[in-house]
Amino acid sequence: MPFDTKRIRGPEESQSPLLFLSPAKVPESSSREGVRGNGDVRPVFARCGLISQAKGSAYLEAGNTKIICSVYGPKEIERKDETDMKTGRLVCDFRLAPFSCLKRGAWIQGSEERDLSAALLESLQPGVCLHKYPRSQIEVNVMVLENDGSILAHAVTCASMALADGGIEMYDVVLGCALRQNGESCLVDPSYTEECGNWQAGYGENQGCVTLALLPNLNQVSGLTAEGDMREDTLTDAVRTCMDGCNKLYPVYQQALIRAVKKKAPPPEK
Amino acid sequence: MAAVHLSEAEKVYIIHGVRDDLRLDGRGCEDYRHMEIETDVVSNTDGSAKISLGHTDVLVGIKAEIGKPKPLVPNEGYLEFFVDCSANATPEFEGRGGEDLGVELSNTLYKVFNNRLSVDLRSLCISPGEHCWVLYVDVLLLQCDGNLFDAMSIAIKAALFNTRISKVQLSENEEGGKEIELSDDPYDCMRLDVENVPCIVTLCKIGHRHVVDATLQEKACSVASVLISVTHRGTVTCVRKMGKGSLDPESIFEMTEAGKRVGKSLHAPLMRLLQEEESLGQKRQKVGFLG
Amino acid sequence: MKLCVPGERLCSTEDCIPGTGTYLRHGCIFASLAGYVLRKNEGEELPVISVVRETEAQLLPDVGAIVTCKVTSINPRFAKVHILYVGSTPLKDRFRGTIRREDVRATEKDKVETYKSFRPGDIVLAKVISLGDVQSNYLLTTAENELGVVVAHSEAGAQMVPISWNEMQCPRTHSKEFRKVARVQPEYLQA
Amino acid sequence: MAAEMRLPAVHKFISLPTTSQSQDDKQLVVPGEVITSDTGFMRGHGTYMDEDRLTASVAGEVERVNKLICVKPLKTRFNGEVGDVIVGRVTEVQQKRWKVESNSRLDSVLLLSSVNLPGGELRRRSAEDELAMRDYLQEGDLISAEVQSIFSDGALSLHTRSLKYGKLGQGVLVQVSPSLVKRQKTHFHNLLCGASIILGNNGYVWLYPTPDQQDEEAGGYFTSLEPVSLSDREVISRLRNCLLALSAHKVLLYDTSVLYCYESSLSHQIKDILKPEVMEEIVLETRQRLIEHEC
Amino acid sequence: MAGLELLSDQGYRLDGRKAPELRKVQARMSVFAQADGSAYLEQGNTKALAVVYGPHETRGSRSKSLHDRAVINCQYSMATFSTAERKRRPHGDRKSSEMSLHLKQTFEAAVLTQLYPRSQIDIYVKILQADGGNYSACVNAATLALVDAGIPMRDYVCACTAGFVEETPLADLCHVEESGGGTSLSLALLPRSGNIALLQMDARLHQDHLDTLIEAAMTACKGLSKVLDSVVRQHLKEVSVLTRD
Repeated sequence: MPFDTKRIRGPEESQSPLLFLSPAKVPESSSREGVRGNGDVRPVFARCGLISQAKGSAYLEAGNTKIICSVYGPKEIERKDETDMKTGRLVCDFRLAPFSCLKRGAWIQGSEERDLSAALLESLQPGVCLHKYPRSQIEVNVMVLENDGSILAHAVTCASMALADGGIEMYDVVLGCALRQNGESCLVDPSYTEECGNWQAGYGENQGCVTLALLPNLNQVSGLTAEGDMREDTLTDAVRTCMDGCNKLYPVYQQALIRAVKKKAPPPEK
Repeated sequence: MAAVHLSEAEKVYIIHGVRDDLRLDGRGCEDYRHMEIETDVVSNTDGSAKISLGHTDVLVGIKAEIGKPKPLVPNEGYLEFFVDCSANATPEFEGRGGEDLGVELSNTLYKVFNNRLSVDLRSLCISPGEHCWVLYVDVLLLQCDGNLFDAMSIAIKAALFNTRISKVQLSENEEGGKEIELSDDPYDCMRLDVENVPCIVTLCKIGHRHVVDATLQEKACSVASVLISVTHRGTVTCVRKMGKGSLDPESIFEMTEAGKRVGKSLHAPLMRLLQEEESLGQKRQKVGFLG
Repeated sequence: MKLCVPGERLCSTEDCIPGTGTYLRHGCIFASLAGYVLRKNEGEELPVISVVRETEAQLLPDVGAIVTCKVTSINPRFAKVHILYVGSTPLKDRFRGTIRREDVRATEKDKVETYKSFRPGDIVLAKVISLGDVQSNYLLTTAENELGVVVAHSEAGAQMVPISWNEMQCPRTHSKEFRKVARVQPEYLQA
Repeated sequence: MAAEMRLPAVHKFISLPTTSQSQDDKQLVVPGEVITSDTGFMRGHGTYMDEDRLTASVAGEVERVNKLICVKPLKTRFNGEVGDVIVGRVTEVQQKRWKVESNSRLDSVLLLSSVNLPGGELRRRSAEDELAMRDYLQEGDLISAEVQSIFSDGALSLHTRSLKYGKLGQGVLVQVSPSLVKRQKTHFHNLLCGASIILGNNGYVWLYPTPDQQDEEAGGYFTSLEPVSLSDREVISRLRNCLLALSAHKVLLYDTSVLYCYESSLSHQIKDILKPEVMEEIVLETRQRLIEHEC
Repeated sequence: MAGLELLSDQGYRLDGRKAPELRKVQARMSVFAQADGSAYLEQGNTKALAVVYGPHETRGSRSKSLHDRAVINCQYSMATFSTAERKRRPHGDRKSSEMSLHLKQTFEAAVLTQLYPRSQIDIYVKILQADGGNYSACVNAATLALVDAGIPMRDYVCACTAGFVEETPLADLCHVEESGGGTSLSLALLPRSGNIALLQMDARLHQDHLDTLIEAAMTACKGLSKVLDSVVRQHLKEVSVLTRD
């Protein structure tokens, strides 16, 4: 391999400066410094219909977590199998922009992002009336612009907003909420530092993360993932707190969608 | 999983059967199929185990290699998972067919073992920041008849129990670099404490009840299933709702409670079986695939 | 005018009948779209409740819909088309359809020659008869008087004028070409 | 909650006090082994001619039917003959025909013209029938049918034009090797133990609750979906496990052998039948009764 | 590896075998219930698992199916823990696809494919433990699996490797002998008719040693065919005594 003299090559093995940062201390008393209570969700800003070519789109900001989602379809499927004859197919693609986290990610989809896409698909699928779109495919593309914690939960809310904005028929909206269990106390809608904090090193009892996707009007859970090491009763309490967290998001969701519908067209004459 | 087609009538028959607590093969809702487990099946691995749960056959091989610890946790070794859905199980897994299922399975395994208590990672460290043991856990799926997660987790626990990592001494060589020598006595090796390793229980929601150890046919009639991994103390290390449908919160709580109960009761017979097999030592007549 | 979001409970089945954009569950009518709630009473005693969005209600060609399509290729057994409009709503994405030889016209089905009925590039009005199966696409038919070729260009390139149910004439070269012509409905004939 | 785990044991094959007469006359051949070299014999299944020497191409038992020599392998795909009763599953709905999976070399074909349409009367297949095929039979449906003819490439053409054939309703399907199903006059049996069985020649065995009123044959396309009673369900599950036990120990399947195995399994719980040692015990007992029944 | 002496002067190899001696072969047929045919074979420390599906309709594109005979579709893959050095991917690398091609060619010579037009026979082989002679273990295991599936074949296909050290041909090489830099020839043979299904040799060998090497491989294959034959007959006796009308 001819040696490339022009480019100045850095040291073979370089370490990112982040390692030498002192790990941000998770507030030991695990109560947030008065900014918001443990059970409060970060303030959410949401806007629909901002990508013109997409059928439906939505942008959501929760604290510093910024997510944009676009919906295309229903489109024709090339490779069909028998199940596509009766119901439509939902295809989800979850991407983290390379600049979204502290450490620069890669453009190609890593296995972790593929896992998040699968979790997003499983959370959205129960909410969409796929039987109304036989032989066709609805594509949902989520892009995380800035990752400040609980990206899957907010991605679920953003994606279902984009679907509703795209005029895709749905049984119910899908709202997502995440929670970080730290010993006996739990932090709803954790930020990035709270989410992984010193949990990796922590050997205490009851450490973990829970993400939940909820259909609020039908009171059905459409997605649930939990990691870490928790007692079963702590887990059930965490799921209940997550459900309350989701219900808190419903007004914002409703207001954003109604604003978009009003902006799109005046009410039809009687 | 491999695609199984069922007619509407067969699905209705299965759903009503589950309602009467009598499944196709006569089992109750929380019974496992006939299970056979054997360790040390493949000789050039550090630990191996084979399980056949009904017609689901899984073979797990563990190889320990020396690697660099992760920068964030310099004083610990780590586990790497790889699931190989071989074409042996079904022709659909030929070529790249089995890859996305394999990635999904290994991602879930990372989640299940991604906590501090299951395997004592600090015992895997040789010299902090420089050398540590990396356990490559390779799961080979040979025959697939549903309930892969449970079979895999039990086989992994048995394989970890069977793993022997040879002891290592650290010595300074001339230029001050660290020199690693393996002890030459093959029997002087380190065993892993698998007491806290969790087992996965998959509960499929069929009709209004949930079922444990579902076959491919039963899985085809289930809308959603909950995967829960439980340690012998009853703590939950991973929960995942899977499948196209949604579940109401009550049934989720019911399923996690049942999952904990069933999961907790898996560990005792498994450890007894492993101890019994260990005690047989050389007299044990190796069966493997020749049985 | 009331606005709603998917999943909102609109009313129970006793007081109205579910229309488009709604679905039925446990005796109540829920909204499945985000839009304006519309109650129209059409004669029967219960009003029909539906949720209306300003854009196209119809996103997919379904059985019985009248579609406008462009012929892409023909062969002796069938003609392949791209579906452009369902009713009056344009489709953003490409949907492929097939008009089989025996579905071109109602009379003398077996004496039909596709190249005498359609040519690639023609704009055709057709009706969807089936969603087809795994291999094939949507099955369409033009076996009615008001279905068939609407716009066609002659070899000379000018837009031809229909002169009978199976002939069109080029205004410039006066040459006649065979097509399965649609008898255009009066209300479509603006100016 | 039962999760009973075991160390695998070596399965010793159960040698039986077989009558000496039936032991020696069977000739077992392996692929490539010359059966006979005189040219008087006709070549059947499982053999091929190697320079006028008749050699076996599969491993199995040689069967001599006066001039015809063929070798019957133990496990094989279904070689259908005209008139065979089979159970199949619809895999694809195509123009004017259904593709049916029947454990044979190629997917079998059920033409629209060889089925009874609802209403039963014979009429020309109209265009609506073609479009509404999915309403009659769709992917995943189970049917019982008869082999009508064999295409040049070996694919089977089926028909369901008799009232006893058609779409199957609630029940359980068990798959065994076709060579274990004994050829008999009728393959539809209403067993005394309270369930009915269709022993498909292609190794697909269908167990279903005996329809109470006899006239409601399976010919139509309506399948009743109300729940089956628990007692019928227990009989069917027990029969299913017995069939698996018999096929695991390679016992020929016909109504009497299934019934004997059912009776000898009554002493065990349904779910215990699948345990290896229980299976051996039941099959041993069944074989004893079969031998006494024979001579 | 120069230090390692593959053949001691008394004529013994590293594992105590004589030159023409085969490794211990253990095998069992119909290991899995879901496959049409399956077999497990141990040749010394090399362990192979073979599974056969078919003959069945060709899935996927219709173009692959041949109108006059069956298509044989093979896939060779090695378990990631099979070799001393962990393999990153079970199959998909050049060597496995080459090995799959060899298996396909070998069995196209032996299976009577013209009996099954427009259909497909899948043969999947998995090496659980690799200690040299992977190709021969695969072929022998696949032969047993095909016999178990009742697929008609002209004859067994037995395969064996042979090496050449200090003027003496060695039969059935283990990993150490195979990677010792000497020549290694693998031969797939139809024993009764003596037809060679596949012959593959790498590394350099003097021309007149070639015949002695092929001769040694042929005798080794014939020895192996006797072992396979006994396994099949044992399986047949064990099974067919149970099926009696």
